[in-house]
Amino acid sequence: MTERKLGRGVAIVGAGMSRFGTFPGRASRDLFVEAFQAMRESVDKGLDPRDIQIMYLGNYSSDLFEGQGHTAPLMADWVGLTPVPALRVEDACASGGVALRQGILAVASGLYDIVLVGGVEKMSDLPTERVTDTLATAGDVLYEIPAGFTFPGFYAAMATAYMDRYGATPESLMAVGRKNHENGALNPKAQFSLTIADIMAKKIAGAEKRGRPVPTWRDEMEFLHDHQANPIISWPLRLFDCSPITDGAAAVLLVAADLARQFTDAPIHIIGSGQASDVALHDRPDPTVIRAAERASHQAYEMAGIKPTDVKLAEVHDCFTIAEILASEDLGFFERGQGYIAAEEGLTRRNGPRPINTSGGLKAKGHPVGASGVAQAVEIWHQLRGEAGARQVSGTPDLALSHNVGGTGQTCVVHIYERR
Amino acid sequence: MTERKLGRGVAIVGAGMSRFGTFPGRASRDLFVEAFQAMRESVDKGLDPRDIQIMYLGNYSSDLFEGQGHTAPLMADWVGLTPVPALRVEDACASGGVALRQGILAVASGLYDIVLVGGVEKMSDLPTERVTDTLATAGDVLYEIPAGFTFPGFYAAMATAYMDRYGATPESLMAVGRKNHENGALNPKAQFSLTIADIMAKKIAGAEKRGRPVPTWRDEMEFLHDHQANPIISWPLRLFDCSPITDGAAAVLLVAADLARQFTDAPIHIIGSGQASDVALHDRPDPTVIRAAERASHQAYEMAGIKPTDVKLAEVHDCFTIAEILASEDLGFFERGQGYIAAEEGLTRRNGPRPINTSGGLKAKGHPVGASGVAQAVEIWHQLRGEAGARQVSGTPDLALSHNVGGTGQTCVVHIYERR
Amino acid sequence: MSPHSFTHAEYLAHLQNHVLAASRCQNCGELYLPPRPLCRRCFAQDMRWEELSGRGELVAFTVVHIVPSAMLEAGYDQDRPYVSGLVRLEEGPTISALITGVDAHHPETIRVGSQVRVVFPRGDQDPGPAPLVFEVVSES
Amino acid sequence: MSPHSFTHAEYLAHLQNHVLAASRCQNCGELYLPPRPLCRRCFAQDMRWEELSGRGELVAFTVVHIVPSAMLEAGYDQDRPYVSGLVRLEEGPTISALITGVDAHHPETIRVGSQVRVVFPRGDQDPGPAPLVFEVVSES
Ligand SMILES: [Zn+2]
Ligand SMILES: [Zn+2]
Repeated sequence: MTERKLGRGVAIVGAGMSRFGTFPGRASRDLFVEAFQAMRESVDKGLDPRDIQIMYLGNYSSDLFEGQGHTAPLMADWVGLTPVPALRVEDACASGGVALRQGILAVASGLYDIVLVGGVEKMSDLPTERVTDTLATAGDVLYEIPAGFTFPGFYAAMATAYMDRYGATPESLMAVGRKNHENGALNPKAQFSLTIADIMAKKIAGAEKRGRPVPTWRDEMEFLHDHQANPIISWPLRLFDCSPITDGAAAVLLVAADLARQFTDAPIHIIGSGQASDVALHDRPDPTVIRAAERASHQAYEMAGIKPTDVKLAEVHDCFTIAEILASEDLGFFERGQGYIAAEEGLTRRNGPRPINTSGGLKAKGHPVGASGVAQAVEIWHQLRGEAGARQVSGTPDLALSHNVGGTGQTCVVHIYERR
Repeated sequence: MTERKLGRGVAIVGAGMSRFGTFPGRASRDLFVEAFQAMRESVDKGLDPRDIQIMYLGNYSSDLFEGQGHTAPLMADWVGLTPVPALRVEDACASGGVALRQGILAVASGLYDIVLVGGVEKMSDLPTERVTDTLATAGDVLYEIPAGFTFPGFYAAMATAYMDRYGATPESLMAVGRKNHENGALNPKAQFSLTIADIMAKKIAGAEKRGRPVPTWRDEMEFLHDHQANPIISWPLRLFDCSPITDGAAAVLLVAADLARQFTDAPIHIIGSGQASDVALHDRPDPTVIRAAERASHQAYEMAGIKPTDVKLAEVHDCFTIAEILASEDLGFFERGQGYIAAEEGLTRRNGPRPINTSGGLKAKGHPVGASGVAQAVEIWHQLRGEAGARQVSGTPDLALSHNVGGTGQTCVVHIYERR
Repeated sequence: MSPHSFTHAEYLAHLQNHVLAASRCQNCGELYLPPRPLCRRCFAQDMRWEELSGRGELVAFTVVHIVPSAMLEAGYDQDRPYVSGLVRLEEGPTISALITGVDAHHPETIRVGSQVRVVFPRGDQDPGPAPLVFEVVSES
Repeated sequence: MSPHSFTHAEYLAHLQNHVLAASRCQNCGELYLPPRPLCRRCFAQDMRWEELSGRGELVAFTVVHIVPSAMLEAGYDQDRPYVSGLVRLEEGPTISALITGVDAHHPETIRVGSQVRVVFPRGDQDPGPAPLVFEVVSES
C-alpha cells in the first residue's frame, strides 16, 4: 500500500534534554523537570507552558526501575501541566520514539495543536542483576528468558550469526564503539563525554594515584582487547560494545506546522514517520535482519518522498555496537553484509560521508531507555539548526533520520526531519 | 476553549471480551486471544484480521504482574497482526480507556482506517500483598505510599471525607455493591455472575456440605455487615465494596465512520471523547471530587453536543463502591452530595431512570486493570445494539457514556457513544 | 542554590533532622509540600526550603486492614490495622501521612477535622516504614 | 479440544514428560513452536499437539557472562558463563534454548550450524531454571 501523508504538517519548535548519567537521589520527576526546562529555553520566541494541550511520555518501566506506575500524570504535574491529558507510551527501548509518533498523530488528528513529548528513565537505583532482569522483560519472558537470554545476549546472538555469515569480527564492532565515544566526547550532556583514549588516560592516572600497577596499553585497540578493562558481557559483546545504565530525560515540543513560526523562525519539520512490529527473535527467518526497521524506514521514506541516500545524518539505536551495524543495513544506507566494512572504514564518522550518531549514540551519550527515542530528536534538532557546537556536522545538514528499536526488534520506529 | 470535533468520524464495528475471572496457567496472551476471537465473531459482515492497520493495547503493569514488558507487539503476534505497529498505553486503571482514545485519534489523524484497541491484565499470579503493592504504584510512591496508603485506602479516605460532608453511611456504599452484583448475575462473562443472595446461598450450601456451622443471615444487609463474610479491607470499605483481582482481556475494532457499513449495519459511533489529568490525591482542594472526571466529561459532552441528562446508560469506574457514587456526581448525573441518595433509592439500577454499570461494573464483572476501560466499551456495544441478553436495558438506549479512572483520579477518560 | 535540588532525598534528610520542610517559590510565593523544584503556578525555578509548623487538620482518613508488604514487615496486618490520612497543614498544603493517637479498632471514633501535629521518632527509635507521622491532639 | 489450551503451562507439562511439543494448525498445516492457540497464518483456532524430533541446528548463540538473577541463583556468574542459542528444529520452527556440549570458555570454538539435539534431565535431576536444553552433537 502507498503510505499516506499526515492530515496536517507537524514541526518541532523546541527540544532539550537533561544531563545523562547516574544521579543518586534524583528521581524520574527531577530528571524530567531538567529536560522540560532545557526544552523550554530552546524555544526561540518563548513558550508559555499553559499553551501545551497534551503530553505523551515515553517510559519503559518506571514500574520495575522505581516501583512507580502511572508515571505520565505525575511527570505532567511536576512540570506544571495538570490538567492536560498525560499518557505513557511503552514499547520497550522504542518507547520514546513511539511517544513522538503518537504526538505527531495527535496533531494530525486535528484535536491538538501544541503537544509535549517527553521521555524518561531512572535506571541506576537497582543493582546490576536486577537491571539485567528488567531489560530482559522486553523479550518473551515465557519462551526466551528461561533460555538464559539477557538483553546483551540477544544482540550477541545476532552478532554471532552476522559474523558467521559475513566475516565480521569483534574488531568490527569495536570500530562502532570507538567512533561513538569520539562523538560523545564532544557532547557535554553525554554520560561519557570521553573518547576511549580519554578513558584510558583516566584509568592510568587513577592507577598512578592509588599506587596500583599502571596499565600499559599501546592504543585503543589494545585497551579494548584487555579482558580486565573491557570484560565480556555476553560474547562477542564486551563492556564497550554495550550502552550503559543511565538516568535521564528528554523533551520536544511539537506544533501544527502552520503555527511553527509563532515559536521560532527555524522549526524542524517532521516529514516522515513509520512504525512496525515483529515476532520474538527466535521466530524470525534471519537473525541478522531487523525486519521492523526495514519496514518502518520504508514507510517513513515513502511518506517523506526521499531515498536512503538523501539522508545527511542519522541517529540510530546503538544499544549495542552490532545494533548500529545492522541498522545501517536495515535503513538502506549500506548493502547487506557491508555495514561492518563501512564502520571499519570510518564512513559513519562525524566527518565521513554518512554520519551516524553524532550525539555519541546510546553507547556514549547514555541510554535511559524511555528517553532515548526523544533524545535522538533533540540531537537532530541541534544538528539541523547548526547548533550542535563542537560536534556540528559541517555544512549544516538539512535532512536527518532517527531510528529507535524496542527489544530485539519487536518494535521499530523511524522519523525523518527536514530544515526548510 | 471550545472543544473541537475530530477530523474524521469514528465508529465501533466489533467488540468482545474474554471471560473475566482468575485463570491459573493462562497468561496475558491466552486471555488476549480469547478477547480477539470474541471481537472478531462480533463483526456482522466479517473481519479479515489482515485489514487491521495498527494496534493499541491498554495494560497497567504486565511488568509487575507477569514480569513481562514490551507487551504490545507480543499480543499483536499472538493474534497474528505482526507487522502492524503495536503499542502499549498506560495510565493505571484508565489504560484501556486511554488506549481507546488513542485509537480514535489514530483514525482521526487520517493515517489509519482500521484500528484494533485491546486491553489486558493478568493479575492473579501474584500473592495478595504483592497485588496490593502493585496497585499502589498508581499513587505517588515517594509521598503517598510511605504514608501506608493502599489503593483501597485512597478511596476509603475519599469515603470518610464524603461521609463526613454529606452524611452518607457504609450502608449507602453497600447499595452500590448490591446493585452491581444484581447486574453481574446476568452477565455470563462476569467474574461473579452472582447476586449477593446467590453468594450467601453458596456459602450456606458449602458450610452444610463440610459440616461446618451454617450461617443464618436474614438478608443481604445482614450478610454485608458480617465481619467474617464481608471483612474490612480499608475502613469504611469492606470486601464487597472492592473490585476483585481479575484476569481478563477485551478488544474493540474502530474504523473510520465512512467505512463502518462495510463491517456492520449497526455500527456504534463515538461522538465524544475527553481526557484530563490531576495531581496526587492529597494535593487536591477537595477529596470528594474527581476533577479529572468533571473535566474529561465536560470535554466529551461538548464534543458530542449533549448534556448529562441525555445519557441513557453509563458504564462508570466503580473500582470501589464510593467511586461509583463520586462518578455519578462528577459526570453531572446527580448534584453534589446526592449521589449516595440516588444509589440508596435505586435510581441507578438497571431498570431505574439512570442505569449505571449494567455489566456488573468492575465490582461484579471483575477489574483486570488495563482491560476494564475497553470492556466498558464492549458492554455499551452490546446494550446500544440491543444484544445484552438478560441484562438488556429496555427500549434499547441510543446514547451511552463510559468513564474510566486511573489511580485516584490523576487520569480520567470519558467517551460518548451513539446508535444512529 | 542548585536547580537540581528540592528532591525527595533532600526532603527525607530534613525529616531525619526532625524538620518538616516545604519549598517556597521566590517568584510568586507559592508553597509546596511535597517540595518541588519548579513552580507550577509561575514556572519559575527559584525555590527555598521553609520549615513548617507541623500543625494541621485531618481532612480524610482510613483504617488499613489489608496492608502492603512494607507495613506487613513492620508488624501490621488484618488484626493490627493502622490509620493513614490526609493532613492539611496550617500553612496551606495537604500531605499524606500515618496517623497516630486514634483507636484503629474503633474507626467511628476518628473524626475528620481533628487537629493534628507532626511527631518524630524519639532518640534512636526506628522511624519505621512511614517517615511522616501526625498525631491527633484534639477532636474537632 | 478446549480453545483455551496450547498455553505455556501445557507446553511445560509436556517438557516435564520429556516431550518437546509444538502446535499444528489443522486448517492450514502451519507448525508452531512456541505453541499457540490461534493460527497467525489462516486465523483458525483448531490446533493439535505434535511431538518434535528434538533434532536441529544452531542458528546463533552467545556466551553469557553477566547473568540474570535466575541464572545467578543457579550457580552461573561472570567466571562461570553459560551458552544460550537459537535452534532451528528439523521440522522448521526456531526456538530459544540453553546450549550444552560446548566450551563456554572458548566461544571461538562454538560454530553456527552445529547439529544439536534436545536433552532432558535424567531421573529426578533438577531441571534448573532453563526448561529447554539442547546439546551440540556434532560440528557443522
Ligand atoms: Zn512561582
Ligand atoms: Zn492455519
